[in-house]
Amino acid sequence: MEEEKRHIVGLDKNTLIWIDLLILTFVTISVAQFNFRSVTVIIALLIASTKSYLVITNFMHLKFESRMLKLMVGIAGVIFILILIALFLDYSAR
Amino acid sequence: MFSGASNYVRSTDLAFTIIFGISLFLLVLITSIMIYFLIRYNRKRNPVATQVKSSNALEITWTLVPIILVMIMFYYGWTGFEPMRNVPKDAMEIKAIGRMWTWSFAYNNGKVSDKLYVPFGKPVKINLMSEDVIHSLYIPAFRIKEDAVPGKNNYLWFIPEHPGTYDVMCAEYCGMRHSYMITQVNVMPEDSFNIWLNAGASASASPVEQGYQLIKDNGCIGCHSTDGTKLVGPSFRGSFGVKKTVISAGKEHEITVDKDYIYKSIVDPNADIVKGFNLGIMPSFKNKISDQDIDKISDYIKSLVRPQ
Amino acid sequence: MTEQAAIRKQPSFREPTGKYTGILSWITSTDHKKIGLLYLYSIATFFIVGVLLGLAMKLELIAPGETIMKAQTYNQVFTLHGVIMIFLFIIPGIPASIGNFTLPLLIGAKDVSFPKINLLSWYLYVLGGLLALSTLLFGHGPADTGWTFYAPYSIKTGTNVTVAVLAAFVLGFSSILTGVNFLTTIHRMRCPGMSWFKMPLFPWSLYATAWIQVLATPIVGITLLMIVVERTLGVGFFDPAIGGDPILYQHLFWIYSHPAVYVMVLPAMGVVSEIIPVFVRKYIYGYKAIVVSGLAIAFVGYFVWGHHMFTSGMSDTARVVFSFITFLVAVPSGVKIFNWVATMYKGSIDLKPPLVYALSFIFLFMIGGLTGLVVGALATDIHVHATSFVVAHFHFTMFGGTGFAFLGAVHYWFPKIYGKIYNFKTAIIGWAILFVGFNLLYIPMFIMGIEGMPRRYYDYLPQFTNLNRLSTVGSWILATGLFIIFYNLVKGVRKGQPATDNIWNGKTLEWQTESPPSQENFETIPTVTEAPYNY
Amino acid sequence: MEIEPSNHVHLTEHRDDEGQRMGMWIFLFTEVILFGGLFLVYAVYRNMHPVDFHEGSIKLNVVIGAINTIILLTSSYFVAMAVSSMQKGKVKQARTLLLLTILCAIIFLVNKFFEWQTKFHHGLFPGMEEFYKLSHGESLFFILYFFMTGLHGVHVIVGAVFIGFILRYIKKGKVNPVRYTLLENSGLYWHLVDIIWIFLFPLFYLII
Ligand code: HEA
Ligand code: HEA
Ligand code: HEC
Ligand code: CUA
Ligand SMILES: [Cu+2]
Repeated sequence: MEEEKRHIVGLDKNTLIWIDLLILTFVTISVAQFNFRSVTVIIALLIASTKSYLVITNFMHLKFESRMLKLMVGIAGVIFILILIALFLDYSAR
Repeated sequence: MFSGASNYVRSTDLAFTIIFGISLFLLVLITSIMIYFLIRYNRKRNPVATQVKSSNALEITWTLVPIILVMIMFYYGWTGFEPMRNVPKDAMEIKAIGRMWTWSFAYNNGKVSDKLYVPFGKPVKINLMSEDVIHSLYIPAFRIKEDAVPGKNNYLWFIPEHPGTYDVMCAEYCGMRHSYMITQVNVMPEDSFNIWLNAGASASASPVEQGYQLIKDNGCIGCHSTDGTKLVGPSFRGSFGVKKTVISAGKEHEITVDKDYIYKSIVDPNADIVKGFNLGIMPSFKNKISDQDIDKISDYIKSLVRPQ
Repeated sequence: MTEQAAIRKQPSFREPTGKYTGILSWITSTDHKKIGLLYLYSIATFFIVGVLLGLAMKLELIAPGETIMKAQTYNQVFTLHGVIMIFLFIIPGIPASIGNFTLPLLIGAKDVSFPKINLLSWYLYVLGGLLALSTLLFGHGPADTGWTFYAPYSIKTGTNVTVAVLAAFVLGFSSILTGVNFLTTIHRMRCPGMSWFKMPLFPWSLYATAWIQVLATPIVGITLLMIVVERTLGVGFFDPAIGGDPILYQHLFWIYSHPAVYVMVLPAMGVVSEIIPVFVRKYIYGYKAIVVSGLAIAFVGYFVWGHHMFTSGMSDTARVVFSFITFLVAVPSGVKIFNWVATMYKGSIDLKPPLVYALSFIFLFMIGGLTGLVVGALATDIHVHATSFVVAHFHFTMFGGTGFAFLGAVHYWFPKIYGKIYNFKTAIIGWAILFVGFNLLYIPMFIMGIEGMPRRYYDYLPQFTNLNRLSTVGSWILATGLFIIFYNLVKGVRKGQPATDNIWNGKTLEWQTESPPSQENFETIPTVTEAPYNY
Repeated sequence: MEIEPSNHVHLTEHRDDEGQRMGMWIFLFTEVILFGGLFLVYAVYRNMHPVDFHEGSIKLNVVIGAINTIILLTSSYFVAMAVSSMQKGKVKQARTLLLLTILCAIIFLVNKFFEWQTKFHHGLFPGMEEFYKLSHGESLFFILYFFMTGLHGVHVIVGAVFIGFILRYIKKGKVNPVRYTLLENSGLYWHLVDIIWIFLFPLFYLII
């Protein structure tokens, strides 16, 4: 690999992320025991998003990829969310 | 082309005229410029091209001007549409039931008809239902259309502004006889409308005649002919008393078409499927047609003897 | 222009490579040029099937009542026509055939990023096509749902919807793979010196298109899978009987299928942007504006799908907002048209067949697009939705637009592909007949639509007889034109005059190599120093 | 290909590792959107029948779900480690880690199998008698549950097979410490499978 210097993620870093993920799983299960109504969903989704973020940036090495790729991931995410919003233009106003 | 048959005709046609006008203008303008350039800067006349630098001002102009134009179009489309969704409180309600491939219209007093009758000058709200797949009630002369979706309550409303008879069509593809799902709306003066509305099934009519009215009003003739032709379902003519092979729960056996069998076919059509026809096409009419009425239908079917 | 047509430095890409000869050397080749041509031929084959079905429909509609087929047959014919034309002709159309052939050439690359996946996507395409046609052979025949497969009808009908839907699914997958390939290729394989804004416009349009293919197609894939599951397992996703919502199906379908119309038209716009500067001998006017408007169309196009559902019972808010965004999408399309016309200003215009097609694209697409505004506005769409007005609108955009651009692309790159040239005069005559027939075929449909003739109608009320008859006559004229064009092209392939490498004097990279190009495209990878279209 | 190595841009023969990864990422977008479609359906139906969805969710076993979550997270960890090991040249360690990943996949699937089986026994599978007694929202919940976890299960299988192939390539030397993009790509795919589960878990098992 002449042209690329690849970043190597070490054992400790990977383990740290793994532990974070387990903790977050634990948190999301415990939070779900309390009923905060619709807030619960939001909390659950926030935690899930945080977990995905950790996986994407660290395990999937997005952190070390080019800016272009980060931008592409961002665009894909934004388009999906906007589609969800546009869909609910119908369902939330029926 | 555009008679003022309902309260929407004016606004819809106005929106149309404005959009069409702007569009036609742009089309003619751009096409003429294109043709002019084609002639003026032809290779023979102009052997060497002159390079021209792009101009930001021009780009911005032909972004902004179209934005304004489309906003005008949007506005007229919107204002023409707005009243369609605001039903006046005093509107008379009619239930329109779409099924493969007929419409029935049910009035508040229980009257059912295969044609739509409405009083002239009064707001009418139509609640749309479907018993099987999606249909769409379309009255071109009124410029109105809305889908009848199973499991969902859609509506439309209008004020008829011109007495007369207009076509009513189904505009959402719904299967084989979609293009025959056509009926009429009859706009009549209010007093004749009331007379029509309150006339019961004429007492003098025989059960057989009433039976015929019933299969018309309930839309059976969308699928069953009365003259022996096979449509989606078997024809009613010459079927009474005949032995037929039916499939019940996957097994074939013979039955004779009699009163009970007809009753069962109407209430639970999927129990016995006549061989050569498809399962799941005919909707159940359970609780929609009373038992007496089913008797009358039976009598009517019985009266249809096979043509010699 | 270099006079080197006679002595080739490298063998043409058409020579067999690898261990096979003959047809096997084609269908095992991972060369983008061979795959492009495989696509072109298979697309043309399916296209002819679709055209014949279209003509059959028009013949049926020549008079009310039954003419040549039964109602059920008619319904199956228009469904198959729609499925073939959309999934087998126009969506793969320009990108997979012409795009495959020219993209690496235009950006100075040897091939696409994933040549094997490229070949795989062609196999999937053929598989999907055969699946779609196989519905003719068994059970109750081809699906009769319309190409939109609306639930719950698509779940109830006894025809081969499952297989048709699976065909569409496979084709969607093929389209996704092409998209992934093109995106990576454009990102990674541009030749030295070709920065983003030195890239020609056709690759740009393919880039925008590929994004739609990648991000929208999976939605329809999963939706169609749900239909399959619902039909085969009796599990109801959209079945109102268990509380499902048929409207949700429409949402999901159009979330893909509206962006898909830009998959159809953006490459066509790219082709036009390529052709015009060459025959006008000018730098294209507003290069950046054209690039940005293409991306804008692709982006905004995701959020207008609701305009297909104005009468479905969607919430009133949604109707208004979707109508609003629909109008915004018209603006970037306009920007492109203005820039093309401006390019002609002070040019030195040579009216060769490719330019004729490019200009008729502009004219016909304007009609298609502007009538799109009539259906985009709420009040008018309530009236003309699901009438033949809509049918005319989309034939104008799809086939007056994309179809004509496709023919333009074929006429433009023909000498590059085959090293020969067709007869110009016949080409123009064929075009003229096609053009007249086209307008005669579809303009009456606009009028009928306004007068209230619904679409997908096997039979019609007597007042529409005359216009329908006119339209049918148009379809025959159009078919004649199409026949002449095909004949001329085929003759050109077989006995056309040899063409020089750069017959149109183009400035983009594909013209700087041999015709037909060699296996490796370029002797040495070119280095780009200036913008494209510098005349 | 005779291009001087100095000419570094974009065109080094068949080796464009970044390009290969980019292709994989783009492919993953399509996978996300594929599931995205189902999440849209989920969102709509949940919005229509919030209470029924809650009722349905109670019938799922949180413990099994949680165990499966932990298994998948751990397997993701293994794959990430495998990539690091390969980069450092520890081929053997990488292989062990990949084997562990496949093991996790198998445990996950076995778990899933038992979970589905209990639902089967309770007749909660679409098409079974018990199923028709459910309320509208609950039947939609279970249809979605089976479809989404089923599709996810298919992805688990595909991912495991993919990793299996990588193990073979490592053995053959096709994947090695200098050339390991395929390994990375299989890892990317596996992480995606994990991410989807990260969302499936709270949405199905933890609804209040
Ligand atoms: C190539 C395919 C293609 C393209 C490019 C388009 C482009 C557009 N379409 Fe079309 N459309 C289809 C294919 C396409 N469509 C198909 C297949 C259907 C039917 C599907 C089915 O039901 O089976 C359909 C249906 C359809 C509907 C639904 C109709 C109905 O069923 O009721 C609507 C509604 O808004 C619509 C709108 C538009 C608009 C606003 C554009 C715009 O993008 C057009 C933009 C272009 C222009 C506006 C012209 C050029 C611009 C200028 C000259 C500049 C000046 C302009 C202004 C100032 C306004 N289309
Ligand atoms: C690209 C798309 C495309 C094309 C080209 C066509 C071509 C034709 N269509 Fe098409 N049509 C559709 C897409 C298309 N159609 C769709 C999506 C529907 C909706 C289906 C539904 O309702 O579900 C439809 C529906 C439809 C109907 C309405 C059915 C109804 O609602 O009742 C009718 C009616 O006559 C019709 C007629 C025709 C005819 C006569 C032709 C042809 O005979 C015209 C002949 C074609 C040409 C002369 C082509 C010109 C050249 C090219 C395009 C380039 C070729 C180049 C190469 C191969 C290199 N079509
Ligand atoms: C959408 C189409 C459709 C409609 C509407 C419909 N039917 Fe049917 N009908 C069928 C089909 C298809 C069959 C044959 C399959 C079967 O036996 O279920 C059938 C069968 C029957 C039979 C048994 C026929 C025989 O000859 O053995 C009777 C009786 C019948 N229908 C009566 C009615 C009546 C009464 C109505 C209206 C109130 C009606 N149908 C409405 C489609 C329809
Ligand atoms: Cu009912 Cu079409
Ligand atoms: Cu659209």
